[in-house]
Amino acid sequence: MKKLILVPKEVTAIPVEAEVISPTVIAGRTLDEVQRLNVYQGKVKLTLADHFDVTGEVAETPAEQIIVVDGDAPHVKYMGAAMDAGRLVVKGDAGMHTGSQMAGGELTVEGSAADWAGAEMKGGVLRIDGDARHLLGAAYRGSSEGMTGGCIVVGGGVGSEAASFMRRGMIVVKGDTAPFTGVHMNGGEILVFGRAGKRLGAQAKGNGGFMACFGGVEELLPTYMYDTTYSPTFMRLYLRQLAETLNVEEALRYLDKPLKRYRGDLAVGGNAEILIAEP
Amino acid sequence: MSKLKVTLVSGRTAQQGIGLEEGKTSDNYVKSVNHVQLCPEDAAKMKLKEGDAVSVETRHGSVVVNWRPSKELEGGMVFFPYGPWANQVYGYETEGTGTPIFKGIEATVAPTKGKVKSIEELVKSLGGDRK
Amino acid sequence: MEVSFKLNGVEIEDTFAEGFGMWGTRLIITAASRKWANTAAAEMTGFATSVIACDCEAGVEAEIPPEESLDGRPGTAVMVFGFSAKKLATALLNRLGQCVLTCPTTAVFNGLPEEMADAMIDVGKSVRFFGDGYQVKMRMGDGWEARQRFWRIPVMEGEFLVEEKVGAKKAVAGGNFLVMGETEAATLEASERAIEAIHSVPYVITPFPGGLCRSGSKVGSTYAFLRASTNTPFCPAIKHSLKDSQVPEGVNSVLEVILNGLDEPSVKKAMGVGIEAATKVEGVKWITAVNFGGKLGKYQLHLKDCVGGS
Amino acid sequence: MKDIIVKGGYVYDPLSGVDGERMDIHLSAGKVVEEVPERDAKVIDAKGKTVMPGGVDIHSHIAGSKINLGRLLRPEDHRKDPVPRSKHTRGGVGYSCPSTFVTGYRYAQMGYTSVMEAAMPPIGARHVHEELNDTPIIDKAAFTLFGNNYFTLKYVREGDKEKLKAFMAWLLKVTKGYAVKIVNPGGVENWKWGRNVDGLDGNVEGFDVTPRQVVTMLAEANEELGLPHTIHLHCNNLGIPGNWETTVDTMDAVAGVKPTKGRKNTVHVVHCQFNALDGDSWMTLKSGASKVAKYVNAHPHVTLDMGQVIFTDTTTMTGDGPWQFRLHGLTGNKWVNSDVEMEAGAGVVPYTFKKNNPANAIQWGIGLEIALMVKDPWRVYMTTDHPNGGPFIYYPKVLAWLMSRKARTDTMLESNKAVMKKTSLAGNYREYTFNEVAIVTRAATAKVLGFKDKGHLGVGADADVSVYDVDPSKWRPSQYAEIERAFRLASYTIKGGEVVVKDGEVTSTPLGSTYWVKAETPPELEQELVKELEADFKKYYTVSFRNYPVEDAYLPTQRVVKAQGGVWK
Amino acid sequence: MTVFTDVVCPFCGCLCDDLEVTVEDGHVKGVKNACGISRSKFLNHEKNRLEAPTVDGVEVPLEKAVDAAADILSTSMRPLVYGLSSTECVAIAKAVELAELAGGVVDNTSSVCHGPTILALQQVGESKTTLGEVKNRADLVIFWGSNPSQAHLRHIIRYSGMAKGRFIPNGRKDRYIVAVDIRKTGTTRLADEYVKVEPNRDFELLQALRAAVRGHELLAESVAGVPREKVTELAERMKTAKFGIVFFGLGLTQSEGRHMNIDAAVGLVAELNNHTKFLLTPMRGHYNVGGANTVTTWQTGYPYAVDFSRGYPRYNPGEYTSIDMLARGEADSALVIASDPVSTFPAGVVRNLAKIPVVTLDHKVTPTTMLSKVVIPVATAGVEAEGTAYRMDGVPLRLSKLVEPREGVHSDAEVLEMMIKRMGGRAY
Repeated sequence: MKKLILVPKEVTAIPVEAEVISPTVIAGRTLDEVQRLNVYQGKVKLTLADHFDVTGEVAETPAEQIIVVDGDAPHVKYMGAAMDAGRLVVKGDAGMHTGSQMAGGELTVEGSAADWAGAEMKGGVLRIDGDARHLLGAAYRGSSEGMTGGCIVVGGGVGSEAASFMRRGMIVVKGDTAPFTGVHMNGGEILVFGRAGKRLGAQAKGNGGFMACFGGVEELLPTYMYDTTYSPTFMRLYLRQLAETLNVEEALRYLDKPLKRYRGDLAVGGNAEILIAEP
Repeated sequence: MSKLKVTLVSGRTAQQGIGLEEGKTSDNYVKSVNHVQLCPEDAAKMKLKEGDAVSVETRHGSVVVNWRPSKELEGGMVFFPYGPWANQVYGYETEGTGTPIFKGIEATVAPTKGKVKSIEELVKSLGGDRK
Repeated sequence: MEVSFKLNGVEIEDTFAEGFGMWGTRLIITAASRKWANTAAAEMTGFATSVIACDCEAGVEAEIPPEESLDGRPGTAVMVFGFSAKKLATALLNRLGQCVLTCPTTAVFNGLPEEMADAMIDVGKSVRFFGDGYQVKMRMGDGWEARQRFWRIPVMEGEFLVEEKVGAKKAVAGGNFLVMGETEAATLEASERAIEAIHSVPYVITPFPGGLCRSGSKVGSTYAFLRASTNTPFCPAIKHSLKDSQVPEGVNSVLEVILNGLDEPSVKKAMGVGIEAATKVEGVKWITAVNFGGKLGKYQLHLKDCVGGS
Repeated sequence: MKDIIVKGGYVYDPLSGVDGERMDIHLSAGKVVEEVPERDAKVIDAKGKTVMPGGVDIHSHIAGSKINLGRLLRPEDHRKDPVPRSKHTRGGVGYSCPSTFVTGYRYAQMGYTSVMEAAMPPIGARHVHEELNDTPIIDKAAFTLFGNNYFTLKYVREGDKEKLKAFMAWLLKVTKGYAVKIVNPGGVENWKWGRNVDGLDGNVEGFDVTPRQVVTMLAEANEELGLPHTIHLHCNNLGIPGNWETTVDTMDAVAGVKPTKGRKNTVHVVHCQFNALDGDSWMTLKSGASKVAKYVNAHPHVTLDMGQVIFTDTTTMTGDGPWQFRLHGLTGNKWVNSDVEMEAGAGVVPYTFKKNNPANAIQWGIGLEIALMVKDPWRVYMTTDHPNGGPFIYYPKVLAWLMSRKARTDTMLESNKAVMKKTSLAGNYREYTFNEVAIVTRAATAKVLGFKDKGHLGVGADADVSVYDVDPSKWRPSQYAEIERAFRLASYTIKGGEVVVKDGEVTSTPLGSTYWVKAETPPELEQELVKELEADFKKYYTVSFRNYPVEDAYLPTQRVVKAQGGVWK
Repeated sequence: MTVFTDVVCPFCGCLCDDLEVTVEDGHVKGVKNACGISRSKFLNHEKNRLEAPTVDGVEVPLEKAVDAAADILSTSMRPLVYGLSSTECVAIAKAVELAELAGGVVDNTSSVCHGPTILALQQVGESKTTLGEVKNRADLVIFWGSNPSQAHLRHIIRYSGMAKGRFIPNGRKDRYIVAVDIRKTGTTRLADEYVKVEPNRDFELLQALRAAVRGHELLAESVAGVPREKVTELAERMKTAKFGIVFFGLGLTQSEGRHMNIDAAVGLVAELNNHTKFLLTPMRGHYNVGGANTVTTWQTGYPYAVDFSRGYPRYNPGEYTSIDMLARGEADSALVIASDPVSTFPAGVVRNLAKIPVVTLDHKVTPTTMLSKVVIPVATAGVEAEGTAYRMDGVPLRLSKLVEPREGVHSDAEVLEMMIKRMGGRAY
């Protein structure tokens, strides 16, 4: 693996659009070419080197490339967008659309991520150690295809409408979720270890998708029906996998906890499941 | 003097519409928006008299305004006509939608000795002193 | 008995067991407790000794400790063999449906990973309909780990979880050897030891009762309507009633150990450890194997190789 | 503006009887002329290239509330086709619901210079014209919706054809419309109660008339008014398997209508593919193209356009509200409905035509079958019913299918087998010639629309010319990709004597004209009509009668076409 | 004295077009048929007018103000163009063009009112109608989170409540009116039934209604403060109406849930179309906010929150909406047209607006003009300038020019055109 280091020169109020910060874009170029890649600030077109000190090595292929953004970059949008291999580590906060449409590889944000992180994600793993803001892993306006694959693990809490129009893939939230998580969900898995916010799974059709809440729920919609309290075997699989492959240790605490099963959203004739761990 | 926990609702009123067409600096406009409406029972709880000012506070900010009784309101609900005074107590979080919340906000209302700002003072307090 | 060699003082005939090809599969049944995992496994592998008259041959391969199973519960690995992939699938589905789906708390996982398998049997394709429209397809690990697909089927007790596809492989059946002893007791004990040893070898089962077959069998019979009959040459009680008895002197009881495995090395290894274990029992005289001169199957599992390899 | 000579190209001008001859076209002052002096003219070298009159699209949805609802509904569609601004052009978005500017640019880039907006609700006419004014380069016209208009239905019920004619003339005038558009006659009125009309002889609620009566009387009135175009008809039962029968019945219902002077046809049936379905359900769907084509071949009063399906994600939009609700139910896709008081309605639903979907594959086949089985190219026109069958940017693909059996076969092989079994396309060997392409994309459409100065390159024609980079003397049907390439981005498009596209890029963006039709009405009759209209307006409309007509301010570049040979009692 | 009839009112989304305005000596003297607000608009349009163009509070000639404005927009990296809901469509088109030229963001007031309605439409669609069908057919009218008695004063009379039509010959008597609100209002008083919903709980009630329409029995005793029986009863009433309509307002879009409230309402209405005819229509506030969305959509594909920084339009409410741009301190200049964000935006955002150069085109003094660097007085559209406006239901109407603006005062469109020219536009 070859490592390229980008140090943000300053945090600006006007955001910088830098979809070029991606192993997929960078690999195979010379360092000089990388420095001259275009980024945009408002209507002004600049180069990567205008905003970052760029050092390190460039790999031949994306899979061998690690990019480290060494510092806070809450103003930098689209980092890792559409990346399909390799690794990107942001050692601080990340701006909007981080990892949106990513298809593979591993993206880690050690701080928090702004809105639309992992939006329309197709594959790979996105870790956000801090909080994620609104519309995490969501669909674009008007689209009914949100996340279609991959996995997002958030260490903190998430904002509104996480996983909207989710089709496949998994979102794990260690902290709390805001309202409308899993809205219009049509497949995929959401596991919340903090407290789940209101209107979870609103308009969800289900299609095999479930939302599991291990840290309590603020309130459920009246259009979710309680079915039973049980310990479905399948959840054990998820919890063990979370602990083993994604280092979500707290998962193991819930292996034997019975779950309350709710089904809905009846308003759309859905059969999505909400599973809530008994305290 | 007691604080009252309320739900704050803002909205349009015909008076405000009529006033703004006269001009935002007109008395009619200012009067139509520099007050809150309370149900008489809530006003009584706070021992408010006609002409008293009240302070309205939310987690986003506070403002001093006049008050008027409204029989249509139930206890615990306060109506604040849209306008520069109401804006002092709203947050700007849009949760990725572009639209802040203007209705159904937790607030407290309390009698105050404070003074209701004029429109000029209000604009100035927001940083607008170019004139 | 012209050629033989000795192991632990027991004569081992230098012959071969004649194995033949079958399709085998392996799955892991887990349950809330060991008891129920074993119950389901026993039920599922019942009446599955020989394809002569059963739909398949099946047996328990091993017990899986909780920490090694996918869901962290006690599990039992079961193997099922059939004459073709299709027949295997049919038998498997019938048995899953009747014996495991019905058994409290069980779940079924593939025990033969795709990379080892020659084909994948789509179990979910038919089992899921038991859910009557309420079955849920569970997609695990999209884009994050290896993709796995399961079906969740509501049942009265809770939920039955079954992996959508299980691996199947061209396998080897008909591994065997005969334990011949002075007494019935010695023969039985030696055979039991052999079975115990065999079960330490992965991917092998012994489909007969307790792993043993006392009747043996030979192809055909004096009765025209019977496809198989007792293995007369090895029956001590009629030793002198027939010309070609193969019961050596001093042998008064014979038991056949029969095993199937996923591949030839496993079967051989299992035979080897089995024979080794049997020879350690006092009173065991001879060990040999059954073959049909290469007419039945393509695998010639020479005892010498098996023992040498163990 | 400099004179232009388009020199040495292979010219296809079917209306003038020119079929691939190498000749020069001279343009001056916005018109085709006999000759201009070469030394003062801009000479365009068209050697080895194909020269045709500017394309004329007879049926498209490019302006007004319906397409704009489509635009509003589909940010996800726009996002995949952003169009940056350039020195000469505005930015915008493309794909299935392009922004107005991009609509103009992209049509011009394909060599099209005139496009008809096929459905204008009268009360929304201002909206249509505002958008047309923001649609650069191309000439335009909009067809006013009549088939479910309260007054149409009222006069049909009363059997008052003279009043109906007066109303038609009036409504075309106040909406600045060009033709009489009918969408699912009676069905949209019934949809106001959430129902559809039951075929050609079903009951239109509240009026007790049938679609048959509505269509017949509108067709008769249309011809008696002498309007330049026939009625422009979207039949009942669109999108319902088995509807070929309704379609043929509808055509036959107007068989007895006497055409106006100078033409033989009395009805144009739009996007025929959607109305040529056979079978009882989507499961048993098969092609009804041969049945429709058989009727058309035997009856000269009918013209058609294809409504060709493209395998892509698109946005369906029609004035046929009940059909759109049905489609929403079939697909579960998001649904916009927009009812228009007293006169019309509309629906918008995104849809993806998929190759592996048997019904879609059959639909794809039907469109082409119709174009290939109707023998007379002057009566069947190339459209995709943009964006219903697919976005107009795919026209070159449709041309490739028409001109190359290999192109069709290659697509068929990638598609669901149903297209082989349930249509006769595989057995059809016809391949369009360049001349036939010129007919179905410009000459015939201009002619049936009644545009005297369009669709040809005779002296006096509008100087609308397209030059395509394909040498017809060398081209073979197996090279169908060449056709797609050449027709996607014209070498030159000349509009009104000005080069607007060069090498596929827009170089200039003049505002084209908007055409509308004026039909004279006897003054007393018009007065009487207006009195009646005004009374009903007061009762039933929410806009005042005075505010209904579109003001001249909305037509900065209007061209008025007078109806000829009107007959009044 | 001139009497103009059938004048279109440029105040609210009702766009009443039956006004009679009397003009004498170039001044409006009287208005008939108008509501109180409309009357105020016509009669007071000359009061509190901006006197002259100013830069930094200093009066300057118009050209200088235009120059200053153009300079601000050209030199800033991230200009924001905002407003547009109270002007006519040519001005809106020019504003979009200007934003494109400046590589900035163009947004309109729908981002703080019915933006959520548009977001919902983009998610699930919308089933609407022009108001005439309501007048002619609606036997069940539901006002949900909307209060026409204060905001759309003639709506109930002209279109929805009292209006007589083809199948509603007796007007009010032939209709059943339901008002859903969190508090009593003039509208709830007028309704046959008032459904009191708890604040921020509309979503739950809408979902419960839809589930009830689908035939599900609710387990909860009450939803959003409404007893279960009442939910079922209302669902039944909706299913059995001949023609139902929901008019919803900012009670849904500006409370918790925002666009999801509309999403739920749209879903409920779509569901009801399996049983009967049911539609919904947003109560648009400003008279041409519909036009702002409509024009921006046909020009760019998107209705508001459009960013041109990359040379082509991009759309994302929450990112390119004015409130968010200002809250993040992202906009480094602003052009405000026909709007008063200082009076309508939360104070925290206004503080940021006060930090950047603002150019404002308005006819009157407003808090926004008070903190603007450049102020250019313009003619009042619909009184002093003509043009198109789109009614709340999408019907376009022509605004009239009744009187001449004061000398030297131009329409929004004209001033914007000057700025475009000054910035080197119109290469097309």
